[in-house]
Amino acid sequence: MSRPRLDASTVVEHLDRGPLDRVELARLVARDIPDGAYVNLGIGQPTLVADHLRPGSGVTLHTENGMLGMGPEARGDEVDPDLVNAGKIPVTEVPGAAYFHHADSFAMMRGGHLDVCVLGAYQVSYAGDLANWHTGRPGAIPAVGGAMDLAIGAKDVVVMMTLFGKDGAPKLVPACTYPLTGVQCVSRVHTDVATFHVTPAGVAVVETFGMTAAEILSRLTPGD
Amino acid sequence: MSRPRLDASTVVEHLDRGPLDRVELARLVARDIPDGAYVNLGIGQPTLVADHLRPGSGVTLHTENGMLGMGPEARGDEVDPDLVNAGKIPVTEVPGAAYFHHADSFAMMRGGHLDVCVLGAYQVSYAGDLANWHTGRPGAIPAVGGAMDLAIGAKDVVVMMTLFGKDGAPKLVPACTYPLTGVQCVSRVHTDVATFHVTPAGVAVVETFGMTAAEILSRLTPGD
Amino acid sequence: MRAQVTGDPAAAVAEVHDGDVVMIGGFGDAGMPVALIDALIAQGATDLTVVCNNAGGGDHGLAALLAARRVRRIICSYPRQVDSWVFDGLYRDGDIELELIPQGTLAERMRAAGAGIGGFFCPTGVGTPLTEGREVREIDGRTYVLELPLRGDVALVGAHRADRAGNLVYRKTARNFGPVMATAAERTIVQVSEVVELGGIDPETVVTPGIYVDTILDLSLAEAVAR
Amino acid sequence: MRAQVTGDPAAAVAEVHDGDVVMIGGFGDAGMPVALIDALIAQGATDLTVVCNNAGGGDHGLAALLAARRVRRIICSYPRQVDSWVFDGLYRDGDIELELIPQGTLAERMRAAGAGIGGFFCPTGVGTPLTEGREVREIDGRTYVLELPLRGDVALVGAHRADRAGNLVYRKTARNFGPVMATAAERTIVQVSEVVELGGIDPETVVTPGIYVDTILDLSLAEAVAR
Repeated sequence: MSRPRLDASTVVEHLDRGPLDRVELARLVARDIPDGAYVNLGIGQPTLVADHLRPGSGVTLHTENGMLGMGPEARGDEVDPDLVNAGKIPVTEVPGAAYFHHADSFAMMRGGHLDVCVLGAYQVSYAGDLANWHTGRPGAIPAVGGAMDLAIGAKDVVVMMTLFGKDGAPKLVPACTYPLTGVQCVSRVHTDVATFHVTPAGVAVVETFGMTAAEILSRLTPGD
Repeated sequence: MSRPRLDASTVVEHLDRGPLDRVELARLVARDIPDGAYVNLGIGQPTLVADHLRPGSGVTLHTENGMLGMGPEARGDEVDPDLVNAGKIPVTEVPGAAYFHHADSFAMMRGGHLDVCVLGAYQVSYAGDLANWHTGRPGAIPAVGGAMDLAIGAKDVVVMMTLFGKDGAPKLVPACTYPLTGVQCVSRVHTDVATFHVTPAGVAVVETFGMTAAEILSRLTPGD
Repeated sequence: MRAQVTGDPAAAVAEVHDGDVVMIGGFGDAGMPVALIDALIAQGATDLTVVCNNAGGGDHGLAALLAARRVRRIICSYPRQVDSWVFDGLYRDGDIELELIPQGTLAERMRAAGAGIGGFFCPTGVGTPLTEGREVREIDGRTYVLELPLRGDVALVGAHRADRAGNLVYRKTARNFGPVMATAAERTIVQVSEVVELGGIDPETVVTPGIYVDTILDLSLAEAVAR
Repeated sequence: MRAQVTGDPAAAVAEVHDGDVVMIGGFGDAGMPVALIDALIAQGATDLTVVCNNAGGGDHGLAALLAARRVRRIICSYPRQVDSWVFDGLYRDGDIELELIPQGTLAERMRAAGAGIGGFFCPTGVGTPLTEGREVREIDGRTYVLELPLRGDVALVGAHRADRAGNLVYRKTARNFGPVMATAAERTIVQVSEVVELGGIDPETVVTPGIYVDTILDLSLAEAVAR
């Protein structure tokens, strides 16, 4: 598999600032979602993206437990135990919503009808392989949910993560060491310090935050 | 394949009368449909069976174009072009009806959820093979509709036909010469002169009308 | 992307191309999108493959499309009707190809296309001429034939009502193939008697979610335009 | 055969047997048929295989069934939750078997069982540990894995309302697995908040047609009995 590729002709470096915080990252991901798109936001950090969709963007949120037109998290009297998102958190419905059962919901996902899904990740490989469901650690109880269906189903699979783990290890890797969720499925990786596009030729850095593309590349491939 | 078998211990011969007419045949088929059954009645003669279901029997009629709880043919103001049966004839709905789309309707059929379907036939073999969709004649335009789905789907596939064609040829045959609709799928054959059960051992005559079982058998197997 | 609403039948079908696979809803006349078919005839796309349960009746709708000689091949379960004289004539003259598929397999192959299923083992038609020469497999003591997804470039669907999110409800047995075709085609064009505001369709009762709908021809607008 | 209505939870689950495959609806607590599960615990059937998206949370419903040690094996997509301590403990102690299936494949395998499909080629999980060693096939340039139907002896489903024909409607995302499990099980037992007369549910809005329903526990009757 090819190394991460630096396409200097298109990279935009934001060096007058530090890395993106979680909110800024969510805002950036939201910015790249086209108006009118049908979008699934994964459990956890991707959920934050919903707060940054432009009102009037016409983006429709899908939740895999059977709904299009999901609204914000439910508060107070809005809480209805029959209306939850994929993380089992009470949510609301927007006008124009639709409910459907699980086989229909996953037919929609598997059939390639969602425009975008945003997922967290443990690792993404240069080829766009995704690992986000299982650490593989002994004693860890595995749980996959809808992660594999989203990974192979959405037209655009967007990953949101920090580029480096707490131990400094890159999460964008030549080959995933964690158990895979999907093969060659990721199209875009948004991280705190850089945005990458996954192309058939490899991974291209397209935007950086607080670091130069050269610095990022050298930290990603320290052995070179 | 075994010859039609005559089980003399169970056959009931009605010799004080002639063959069943179409209405009597429909009544007989209706008599054998259990209370509460979900039933699909094929296009043509089988449709007559509906008129003879006992009120209060709780039988629910299915039509493969997407409905359970089909009522009688629509008359006058009842006619609604959006509410037709499998023969495209305007029908009515009964209280407790349900509509569904074609994939769901045929999932119901293929999945073995219908208790009974009643079909016409060109031929039925001793093994229960059914031929009812195509004469195979040169120039004939073939059309299969839902016949093959019903043949393999319903728990009980009941055939309704005259036992002999206009030319006197038996329609219950050692092997179908017409193109097959389904293999070993028929469980019961109701004809104007006899009722047959199809068992793994062959075909058993269980009731006759206006002819003895022996006469029927000799007409079915003239060469013996 | 969000469905577009138009009152102009010509605009609704503008993007149908020569050689397209066009799925057309309806069971007989129930659910047949006649306004869209008429617009397609006027639009002129030809060399089409049509997927429809029937092959048209009388001289209207699908029969008119066939009569205009725009259809090279038809994939259906039941072409023969008392009033299918247009199809019958073309077929007998060798002017149209016919692929006959059992009705449930037709529906399920389209469902598979919409649901991202690569193929499925189906018990229907095993041992009959309609599955001759195809791959079979015994699973759990029963014999099945492998069926592949059936995809469309365009679906023309007749529904009852839409909301502005593209959610659809149908009427009675006019529902039939519309919902499954909407999932199986690259682009789904629907005709409805009216388009209501968001919130005008109970989310519990939506049959086709808006995600499957690209263009909606609002017949109430079309009539206003025509007047 | 027509659905039977009862107000007696014990009667509703009387025919669940040791060793049965029991499908249990719900996504977390939404749609979980707690009254039926409680009745099943009281009934005593054991050595069960449970099919459910989750493995129970807190100490109620499915978690209580697990705690009562009635479940030998669970087939699910997402056992791990913040409050799945009952399952976690059993699993770590080796007291329950776990078969993990991607959520959509779980749903589709049940749909296949209900729809008479012998198997299907699915793109989900290809190249991952969850499909290791399984039959794969390339179709039209994409790789798929063969998935087989998943059948149940019994399904326990939580719906919202039934009519006397057994037609069901659900509420919001509590719909989830109920409709597909109802098709996949030999016997489907449903709990609803009320049973209405024939005609009380609009035929256009039925989600699960009565043909899939065998027994209905009417919770409004059950409460009356309890009082």
